[in-house]
Amino acid sequence: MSESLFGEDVIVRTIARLVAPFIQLFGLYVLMHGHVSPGGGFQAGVIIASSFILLALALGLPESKERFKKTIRLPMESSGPLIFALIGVTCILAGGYYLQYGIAFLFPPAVVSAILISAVEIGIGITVLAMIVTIFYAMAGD
Amino acid sequence: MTWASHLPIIVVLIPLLTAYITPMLGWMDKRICNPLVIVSTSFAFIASLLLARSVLTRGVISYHMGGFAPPFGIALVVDYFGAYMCIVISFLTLMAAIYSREYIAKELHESKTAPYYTLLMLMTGGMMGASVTGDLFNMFVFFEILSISSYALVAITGKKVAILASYKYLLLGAIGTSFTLVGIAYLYILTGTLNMADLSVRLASLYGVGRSSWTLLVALAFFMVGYSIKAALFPLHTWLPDAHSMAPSSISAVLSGILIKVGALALIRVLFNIFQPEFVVETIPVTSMISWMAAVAIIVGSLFAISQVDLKRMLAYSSVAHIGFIILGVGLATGYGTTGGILHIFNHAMAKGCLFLCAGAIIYKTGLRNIDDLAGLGNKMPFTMAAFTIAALSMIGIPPTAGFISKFYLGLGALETGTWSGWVFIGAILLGSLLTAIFYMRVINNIYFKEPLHREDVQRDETPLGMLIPILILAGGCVIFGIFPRIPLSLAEPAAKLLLGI
Amino acid sequence: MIIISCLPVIALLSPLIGGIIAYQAGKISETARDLISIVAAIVSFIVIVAMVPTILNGNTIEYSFYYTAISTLPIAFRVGPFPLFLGLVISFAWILSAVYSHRYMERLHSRNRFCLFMSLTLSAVIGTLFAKNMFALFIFFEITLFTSYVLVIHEETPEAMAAGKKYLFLGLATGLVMFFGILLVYLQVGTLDLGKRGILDGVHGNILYVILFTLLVGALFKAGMFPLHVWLHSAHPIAPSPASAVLSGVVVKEGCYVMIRILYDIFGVNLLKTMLVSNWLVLLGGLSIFFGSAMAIRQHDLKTMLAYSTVSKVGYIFLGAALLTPTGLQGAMVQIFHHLLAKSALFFCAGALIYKAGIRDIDQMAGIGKKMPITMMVFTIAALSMIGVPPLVGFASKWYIVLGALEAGRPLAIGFGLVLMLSSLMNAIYFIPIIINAFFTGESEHGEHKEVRPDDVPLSMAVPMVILAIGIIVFGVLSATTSVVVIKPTVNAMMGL
Amino acid sequence: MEIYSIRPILAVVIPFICALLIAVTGEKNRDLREFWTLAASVLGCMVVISMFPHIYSGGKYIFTVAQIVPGVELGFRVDAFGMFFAFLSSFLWIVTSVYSIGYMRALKEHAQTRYYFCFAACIASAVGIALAGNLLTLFVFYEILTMSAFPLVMHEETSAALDAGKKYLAYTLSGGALVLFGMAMTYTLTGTLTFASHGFLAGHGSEQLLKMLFVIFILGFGVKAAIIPLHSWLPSAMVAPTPVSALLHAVAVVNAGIFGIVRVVTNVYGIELVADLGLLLPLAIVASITIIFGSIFALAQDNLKRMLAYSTVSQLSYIILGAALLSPSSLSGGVAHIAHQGFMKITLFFCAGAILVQTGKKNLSEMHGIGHRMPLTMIGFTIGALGMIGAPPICGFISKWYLGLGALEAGHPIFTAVLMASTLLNTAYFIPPIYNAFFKEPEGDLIESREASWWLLGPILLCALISLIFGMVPMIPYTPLQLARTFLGV
Repeated sequence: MSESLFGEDVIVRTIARLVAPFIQLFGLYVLMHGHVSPGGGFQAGVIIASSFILLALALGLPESKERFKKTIRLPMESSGPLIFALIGVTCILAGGYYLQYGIAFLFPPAVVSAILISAVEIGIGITVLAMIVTIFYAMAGD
Repeated sequence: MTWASHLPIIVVLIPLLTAYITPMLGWMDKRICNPLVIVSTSFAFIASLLLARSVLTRGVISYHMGGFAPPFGIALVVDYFGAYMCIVISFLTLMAAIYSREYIAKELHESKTAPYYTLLMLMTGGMMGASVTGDLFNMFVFFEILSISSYALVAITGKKVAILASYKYLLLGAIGTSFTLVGIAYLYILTGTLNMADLSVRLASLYGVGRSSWTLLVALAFFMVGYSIKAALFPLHTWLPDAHSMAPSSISAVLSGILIKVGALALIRVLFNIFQPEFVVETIPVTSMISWMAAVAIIVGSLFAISQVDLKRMLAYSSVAHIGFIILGVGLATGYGTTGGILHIFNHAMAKGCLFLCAGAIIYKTGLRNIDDLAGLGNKMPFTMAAFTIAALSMIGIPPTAGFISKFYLGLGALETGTWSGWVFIGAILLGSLLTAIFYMRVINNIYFKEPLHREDVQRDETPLGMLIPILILAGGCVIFGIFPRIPLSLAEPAAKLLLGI
Repeated sequence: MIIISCLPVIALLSPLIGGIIAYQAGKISETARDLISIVAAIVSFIVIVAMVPTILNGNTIEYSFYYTAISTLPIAFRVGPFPLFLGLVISFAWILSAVYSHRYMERLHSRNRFCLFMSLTLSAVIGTLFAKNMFALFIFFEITLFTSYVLVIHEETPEAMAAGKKYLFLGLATGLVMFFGILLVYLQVGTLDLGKRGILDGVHGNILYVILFTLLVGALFKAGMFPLHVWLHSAHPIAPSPASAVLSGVVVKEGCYVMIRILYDIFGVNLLKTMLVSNWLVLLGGLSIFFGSAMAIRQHDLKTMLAYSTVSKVGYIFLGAALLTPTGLQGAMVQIFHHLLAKSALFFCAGALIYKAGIRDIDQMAGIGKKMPITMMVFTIAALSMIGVPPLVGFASKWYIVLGALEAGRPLAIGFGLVLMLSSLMNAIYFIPIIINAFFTGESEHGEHKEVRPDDVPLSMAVPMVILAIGIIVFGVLSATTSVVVIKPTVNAMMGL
Repeated sequence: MEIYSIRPILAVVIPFICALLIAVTGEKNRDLREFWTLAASVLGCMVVISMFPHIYSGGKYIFTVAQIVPGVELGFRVDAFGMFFAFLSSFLWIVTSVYSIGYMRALKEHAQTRYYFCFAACIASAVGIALAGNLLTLFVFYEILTMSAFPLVMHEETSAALDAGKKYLAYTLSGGALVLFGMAMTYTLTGTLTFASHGFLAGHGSEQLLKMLFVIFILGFGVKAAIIPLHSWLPSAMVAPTPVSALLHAVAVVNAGIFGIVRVVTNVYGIELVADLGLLLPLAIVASITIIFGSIFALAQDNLKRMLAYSTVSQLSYIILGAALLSPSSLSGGVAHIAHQGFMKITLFFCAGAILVQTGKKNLSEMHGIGHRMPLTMIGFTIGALGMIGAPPICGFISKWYLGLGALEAGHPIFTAVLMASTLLNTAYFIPPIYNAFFKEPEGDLIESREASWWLLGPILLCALISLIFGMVPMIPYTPLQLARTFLGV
């Protein structure tokens, strides 16, 4: 699928380019509210990834890939879980159990908890984003 | 809280963290993957040993993830058995990792180096996690991790047969996973908890109570089938010979050496940790049923192995037989028997790991897979073949190798039951041992005492040192732990006693 | 008094380590290799000799080794009179065998391997002898199977492989049956100790017979008793002659040793008597005697014939032991001793014939006595001892066994008289024609050994044979002395008298 | 009075040493080798003779070597009977040695070293049997005798000789096994095997058991004594060289069997016990049958040596008959007959050998007129033959007289009749050859033949002479008859 699904359809290409940032923004929103409202890293990752899939459909695979290179995806795939795990370790370092957010570490426990949970969500989001896109590319005939 | 108290999570984290770091570093420089993996597995191994020590001194360790006390939070519960499994897993993985350095360079395309190590570490993390977890669903997750990474590893060479094997493995594996998931769902419906300790308490009140006892039995059945597939217990072993023989040899060693044992671990956990020993042994004689299946597995697996011409396929079928030994020991549900089964996990891991690594070395050096073509290798690769012989003797159960000790315990266990079926089981054990001898001695005879087809081939051409070292360590282990069996037994015995509640 | 000493372990390790060193040395120098293996055997012998005074004073030597699969079953050694006696003889025979193989093996391949596995077998056999409990004993017993397997298949011909296969797999199978018996014993009484003259006292019922049967199967297989002899006549002849001598002389004795241990130390005389199995066991021994002799008569291959003869002689040993009388046991022990000397000598002679003249077939041996007088004289002496002609050692053993049978009394005695007469005759029937052929007939016109020059085998092969022959005569004449000094105390110890 | 002395062992060891010297000397120096034989035989005989006076005065010599089994040592105990047999063997050895040298050299036999070696070993064991102090020692030498006579039987190395050797071995080994068994039973019954003057079995074991044991012993020793039907090895063994036949028939082998039987009857069971058990009549009947049938078989033979062999079968049973009749006269007659038969039979065999050496003839039908050409030889033959028949004044008459007397004493005149019948049969087969030898003309190549050398002739005449002397003056000291009477105390 080296060509776009819709050929050189200008409308589709333009709309896709326009919509993509908003989708990504929404994704970030979902991500950042994950620890207090429905949402979270996984959903956010999928939402953001969908923007790239949309671009791939509209603009064609090569161009989409050009925007989201393998050299970026690979570190993202790995670093997400790393963030997750390291935060867990951080909790241990701070004197709690693994992933025990509610600990006093520079800030009051509630604040620490919020920060850490967000960080974990970010990690998850990054990974999911990268992985979904990678899978899509792979299935699309990479 | 000291460092030591975090060991349960550390043993899981180390391989998993490595799994994430590897691709990034590998992306920069492929040569760095192997040392990284070796170092981290060594750490995991050391951590496992420390874990075992603290379990031995402090008893069962319960670790509350995120600080949430069970049954609400996820707990890691490390008993003797879990610690024991961690040691086995990390030890064998370490050997495989050392071995991989030279082996992978030839066997796999360069681009696959980083994924290979990543998957290996993921699989190890999964296995470690499954061993230490105290939560049923958590276990399911770890099982998914290890299964999926093993599917990929089987297929990693990219050969068509390997992909087919992997596909077969994937299909059956997926079925197994689904079954266990359904089982978990049933239990959750019944009790509203997934923590193993909590489950066992709550289930105890449900035994024989109306409809819920039926639900319970159905759940048990689902678990049995699901984990039997993972453990490749006959007749659900059909994926194993293909997958284990088609994977790269270092992976075969891990798959045959420990991965199926994790399936056995899950079975044990379900039987003895979730359901009570009294229930599975007496009320519903599940253990005796799986014992019979295991007995059949021993015989049939061995018979299949005899008929193989491909070395690795033969080793794979041998694994089918030996998982039978392990499950038989578990199913006997007697002190000696279960100890023997658990001990055999370790002994078989060493021996079979060694054998697969040797098979890999043979393929590496000569490209031969057919048993009849191996003539003259005794002179060509003396150390490798000596190790092969020792490991094979351990598989047969010849003293003073480690295999003999497990055979001894299993035999005692079978007789300890004091029933006629015990006599049948011991017959199966002994016959299985004899059949094992038949196919291993065929290989040994070919290696040492058969006229090679091409004299000029028989030049001294030993396996490279990097591959030889793990082979020799494993072979040495087969002898050393045969002479000093107290070492593994110091964990295996209390493990069995704790599981059986005696 | 129990004395803790590591001498048994040294006796066991010396051939083991020596063998490994010899194996490495063999890559550089063949002579060095053989020297080292001889020295290792001698060291082992000396160490065993060093234990003699202690044992003769009525002490027991013990040594425990850290091997505790189950804490009651350590790998431990205990040397009493019986193991010591056998150990002495075996290690001495081994020295001769090592000397003998130096020249004999020079025409065969894989000499280093042969040397190594000979030493390993010795080590394992000594381990079996000195084991303190059945568990340790079984471990060494199984090791012997594998190490001697390599000796059996040394030639690597298809026949050798087939013979080896039979040996190995039947050995494994019977070993497993024995293993089963050991497990049964352990679960019944919780000990496998071999020093108590019967540990099964508290056990009743049919399980006793099961234990007896299973345990004996393993031991009798190694001993080559009828009907478990099926491997022996193919495995012994096919091995190189020093190995045949060792297999027939020593490894078979290991089986006999274990058999006696089972009867006298696991079960104990009193228990066996209440079990009323003695007659059946004796019958089995008689059958073995007959069958072995009958088959030996039919053979044309000298070494096969000797192998069948072993079957028959083991029958004697078993019979003597199964009589459950002191004299019978004494006869069995003398027979062990005698057969070790004589059969080793015979196989050495057979090897000499192969080495020098390249003949294995009895029919080809016409007139060979004139060309190889020493060899054939040794052969004659050993054969006469086998027949039981006084005053050679063979006679003494026959004498004690007959006495034992009479001691056991009853119709057994008469039946035994017949067995004895027939077996002597049968022995004569298969040994005498060889001697006749060798000394009294001229060389046949085919001239199978026309090329052989009338100088006998090399010195290093002749000396061991001659030493054995002298031993046969000397110990025959002095058999009362030896039995009073060595065998009688042993028997008393075994019987608990 | 019992004297502890090394003389008995000396008598046994001298031939053994001689055997070794012969083996060492070998074919390299034939004269030296034969010197050893002669020297040793003379020396051995002298040692035996040196024991005569003491024994004759009723004393005994004793010597113990080593224990073979606890309680039973390899020991010697010389009494008159043993003395008697030892003297017979060692003396006849001298004669046979001389004869052998002549015979072997004349025929240029092969493997002479082996021959002399085995011969010496045979003599050694025969002396050993004679001087043995207990059943076990006797048995040890008995078996050595079996084994060392065996190469001699097969000396010719023809297929017939090989077959004869195998047959010999099969018979004698079975006999040996029976003896061993009987011996073991005796040992378990009594705990000893040492010969006692009046037996040591009395009072041990049931009557049934003792009877059975007796049968076992008789069968065991009877093989070598060639009792019918256990005799068939003896005629077959005739293929051996003539001196060997002499050895078998006169010097050592069959006599050893007889000796064993007498020892069992007198010194193991004791005459009284045997009589009480009622075993004698059957034994006497067996002996009678053997006497008659042996003679009848002899009648049918044309081969001289085979005829002599059957004659031996018959004559030996005289001795057994004597023992079985158990009267003083019959016993002394029987025992004396061991020596008498020995001297006469050796004469006959030597003659047969001399004829073979000179003419190559083996069959009687070819020997017509031989008396004209070899008169001295045939005179010796005639003396021997007449002695066999029992004609006075040759020693055969003496033994037959005492035997007949004994039969009457014992109250069994029927056995006297047996003796008479046997005499008739003996006449029937011995007289025709003599007649033919002297009263027919020589034919064919016999015309050319001459008397044999003095190596051969000397022993013939000496033995014939001794037979005559024993027959004419049986009452002087040291004759077989007197020795027998001393031994039996009559």
